[in-house]
Amino acid sequence: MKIGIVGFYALPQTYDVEMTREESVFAAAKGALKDAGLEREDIDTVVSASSDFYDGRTISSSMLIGASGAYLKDESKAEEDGLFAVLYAIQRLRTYHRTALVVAHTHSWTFNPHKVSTFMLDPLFDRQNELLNDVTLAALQANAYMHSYRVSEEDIALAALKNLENASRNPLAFRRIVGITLDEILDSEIYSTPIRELTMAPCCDGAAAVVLAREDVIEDLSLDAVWIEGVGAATDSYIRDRDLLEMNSLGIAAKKAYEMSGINNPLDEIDFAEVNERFAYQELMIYEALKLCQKGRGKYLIRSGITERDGDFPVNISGGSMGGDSIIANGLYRLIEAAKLIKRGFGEKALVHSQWGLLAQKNIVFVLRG
Amino acid sequence: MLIKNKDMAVERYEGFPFVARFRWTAGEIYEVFLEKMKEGKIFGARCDCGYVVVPPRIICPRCLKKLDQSNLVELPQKGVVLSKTDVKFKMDSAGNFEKTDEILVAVKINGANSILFLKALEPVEIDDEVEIVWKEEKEGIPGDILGVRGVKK
Amino acid sequence: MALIKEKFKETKRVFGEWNVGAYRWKAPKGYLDEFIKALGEKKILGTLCSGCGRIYVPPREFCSRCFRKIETKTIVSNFGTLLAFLVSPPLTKGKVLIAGIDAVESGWLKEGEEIILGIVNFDGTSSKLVLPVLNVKPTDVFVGMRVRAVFSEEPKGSLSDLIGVEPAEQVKF
Amino acid sequence: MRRVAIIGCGQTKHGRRTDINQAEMVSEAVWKAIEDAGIGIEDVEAFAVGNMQGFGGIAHPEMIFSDYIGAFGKPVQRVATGGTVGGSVAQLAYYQVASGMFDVVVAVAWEKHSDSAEPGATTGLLHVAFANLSYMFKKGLDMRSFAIMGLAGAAAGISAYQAAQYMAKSGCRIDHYDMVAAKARRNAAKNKYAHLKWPDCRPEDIAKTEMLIWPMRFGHVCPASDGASAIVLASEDAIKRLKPEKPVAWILGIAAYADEEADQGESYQGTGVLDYSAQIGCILSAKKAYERAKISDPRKEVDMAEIYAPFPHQELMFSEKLGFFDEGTAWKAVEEGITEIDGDFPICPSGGVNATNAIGSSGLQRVLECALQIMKKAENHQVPKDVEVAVAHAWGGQVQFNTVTVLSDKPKRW
Repeated sequence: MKIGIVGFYALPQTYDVEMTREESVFAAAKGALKDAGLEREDIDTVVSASSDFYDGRTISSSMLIGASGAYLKDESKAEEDGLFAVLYAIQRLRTYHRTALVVAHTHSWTFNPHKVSTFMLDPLFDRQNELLNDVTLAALQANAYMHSYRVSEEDIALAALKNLENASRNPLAFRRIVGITLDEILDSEIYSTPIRELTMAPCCDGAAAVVLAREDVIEDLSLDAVWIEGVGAATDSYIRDRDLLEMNSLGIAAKKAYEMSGINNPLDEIDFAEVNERFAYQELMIYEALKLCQKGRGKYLIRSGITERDGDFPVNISGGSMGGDSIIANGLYRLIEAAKLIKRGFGEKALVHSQWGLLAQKNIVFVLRG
Repeated sequence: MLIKNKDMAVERYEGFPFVARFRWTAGEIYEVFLEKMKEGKIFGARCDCGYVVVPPRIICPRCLKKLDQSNLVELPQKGVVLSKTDVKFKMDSAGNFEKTDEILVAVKINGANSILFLKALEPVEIDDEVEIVWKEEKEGIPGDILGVRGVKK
Repeated sequence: MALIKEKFKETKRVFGEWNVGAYRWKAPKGYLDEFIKALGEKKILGTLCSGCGRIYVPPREFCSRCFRKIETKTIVSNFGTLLAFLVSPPLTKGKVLIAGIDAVESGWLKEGEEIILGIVNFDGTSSKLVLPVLNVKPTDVFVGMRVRAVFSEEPKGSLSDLIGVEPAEQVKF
Repeated sequence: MRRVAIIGCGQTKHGRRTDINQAEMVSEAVWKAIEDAGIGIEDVEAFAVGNMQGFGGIAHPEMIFSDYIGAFGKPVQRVATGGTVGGSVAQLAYYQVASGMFDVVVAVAWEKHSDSAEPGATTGLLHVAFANLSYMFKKGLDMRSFAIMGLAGAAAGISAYQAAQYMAKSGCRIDHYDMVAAKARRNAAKNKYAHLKWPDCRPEDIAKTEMLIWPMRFGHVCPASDGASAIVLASEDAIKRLKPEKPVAWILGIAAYADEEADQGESYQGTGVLDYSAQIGCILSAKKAYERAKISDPRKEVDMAEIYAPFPHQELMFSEKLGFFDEGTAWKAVEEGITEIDGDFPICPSGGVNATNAIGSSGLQRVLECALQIMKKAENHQVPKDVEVAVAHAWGGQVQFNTVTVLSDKPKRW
């Protein structure tokens, strides 16, 4: 029984937005319903996504029931990237419910998300090391990857350049630098070698929502839908017992999504992708884990221009996370950008990815079809 | 579309000063690891499947078999640098970035499978051999390890 | 036989923290300021939802029931009904610790004082407030009692300008 | 929609567990559940996890111990809904299997309160309202008002108001609260996993304890326990494949309706909940869960219930909202001993949340305890009567979330 995306709305990503948390969630939920041409009473179930450590509130959804449209609804709250809330909504739609509203948000202004990443470290050992956080861990993975596959800083800067150029054209992006140059990226401030300000995603405020429906409802109400063909998710080991050179869980998640949607050769059968590259070097590793190219050859995919917006397999036409990382809402921004492009006829099939946890320990992949 | 009317601004407010304190329980097998650190020793746990996990724990990461104190093994003080990074910013307790100039490394202790993330007290490169540097007065806490330094060839 | 207290081996601990006070948040501008200004004028301000007519006190920006923003502000009655109440035992030192400080020793609460906490619904509103019930003995308080708001004589422009409620005229029959 | 059953249950001893760390605690529950189910870790396709991360100070702890529970390469989905989280995790696991996406999943929920330096559950609960309190201080809330607010205590606070409102409506007396608390302590003494055990506790023993704020005594307050609960859920065809002969507990229907936050909105805005004890969410969840389980008369068709009641008045209040007793009359059933472990309608034979409260684990523990009763594996606290249908309830959030799960010894009731 197929599930379709029938409406969506994403707020422009900003920092220190002139809206309260409730106002952002309300605007996203209201917008998605309006886009779907539905009212709150047409929605059977609501799955929100937020996290106590990012919102600075224990039970962070308890004061958003009204704003998220979940009042007196059969609802729940996923406490990780919004795409996991979409996965949970799909599971609910295949059981009792006919329509679902998913809304996710994070206001990075509330507390530095990079500091929240240190709370994910093993408190007995790793958390005692004040240098350890998501940025320095990414720096270690980047250096190991560059060392093993002779990848240069420029290869990574080219991936960032592609996304930053795309972001400058995306009205919803947070970081929009018109006329960005490779040198500007290579000279930007170093946080932890080789990670620089312009080769890592800027944390920002964001809120987004999507409305999902079962195919029978979509037919009855003759709604315009983007179909979810396949989904796969997987978890990796904790950072201490993992191979730094591999994105194991992304490979497994992609394999599941491909099998579910009958895809054997992603590069040929999929038209474009929206991925969550929290750090620019990760986009190269993501290409490899998605089986778009061989291990260590992600740099050639970048240099060949295949993944440029006018290439054969455009990746992150929206600018991806280089354009802004609204943490819990990041996955929904990727999903919504892909759905928009499909509805504009930009492509028939799209891949959407997001990650969660230190060094992308969890990954989730969707395959969409127009 | 619902456009927030321009005059509807927000009022910003801060939290009153409160730092929640935690005292995470070590558990019996990790307690031994901490006590051995007091003696300047690094202990891991070797599973029958050959995987050596450090710090030691009760489930083997590879084959998920149960481990206990009988699996404890002392590990050498030397290891190899898997990766390193020059850290230019770290964060204070409130999450503000502050400039620094320190080195962080991912080290595989000889004979162990797990990676340890430690400070490097001097410049090192990937594949360099390094050794653990201990604090003078050790208290049986992770902080007893100051970091690693290159092994002079 | 009394309560069984099972003990477990006490193993070492590793310490850490979470700077909760370093977070910051946003509130709808003016909502609480106008509420407090009204308290200074011995009035109670709420917001009236134009969809369902519910009045929320203190003011609320969204009506969950109608899933809409509330636009209208309105002054509500200073009178209400006591839905339920709680009574503290006579307060002594060491009984109430607030963030580690003894509330009686520090003078915030008076020795031997019995505080009555009332759940009050002001007439015409859909909300309740938890406020001290003043000027009445615990034995004379009852559910359904009519009460009236008590305001500070020298308002300081603070939430505490609404001190509590006291009994209003009861029906005598 | 496929039929789903619980085929294995595992939990740790709940108490002040200063002997094990959070990873060890969670993995103990998971491996016990897998062993009880008689399957291997390779049969488990996905995990449903949850806890109230603010209490233990670790963000997304399941990421740290993914290898402790054999989660490598498998989806791990996390939900968090306050005190209801255990119930929400069990329901997530139900949806994972009923949707046909997975055949066998493990649901685990836990809490490690003793890792927090502040007493009991203060950190997490204070932090629910910390932002509002900060705003109220900024708006001139003086220390006397703050102290008065704190009189009822962070956790007990809202529950104390609820106890007063239930008493005002039902006409029960504080002695009935003492009876329920005594029953919880007595039943817990028969449950090797429970925390507060008082073998022959009488209501008078509870009545002697110090009055915190009328109508709440110290003896009414639940402990802050460390503990983890885990259950293995399997689809009908997986059960045929894995363990055709052993008893299982089928999940007939579930629901989780949310009400508006009952005390304060964001930044001290008002809310439209007049009565903390109204619990509309519980009424709607029960109605929908029974509808899905094809149960029309809960008092007759249900044999027992595990209700999430950290405080005694909540067992009375929720047993009415769940349709077991008429509005405002549950306290009579307690007087008549109907809800005793050997009564006509046992409630919380395990001792319930009043005797054992590891906030993350408690909600899932209710589902687990119902499954144990149905599978006749509750050992010393197995209820004498035959249990065919049991209802597990969890409650939390700002007194507004309710999950209701209906379990049975048969795949369907019609």
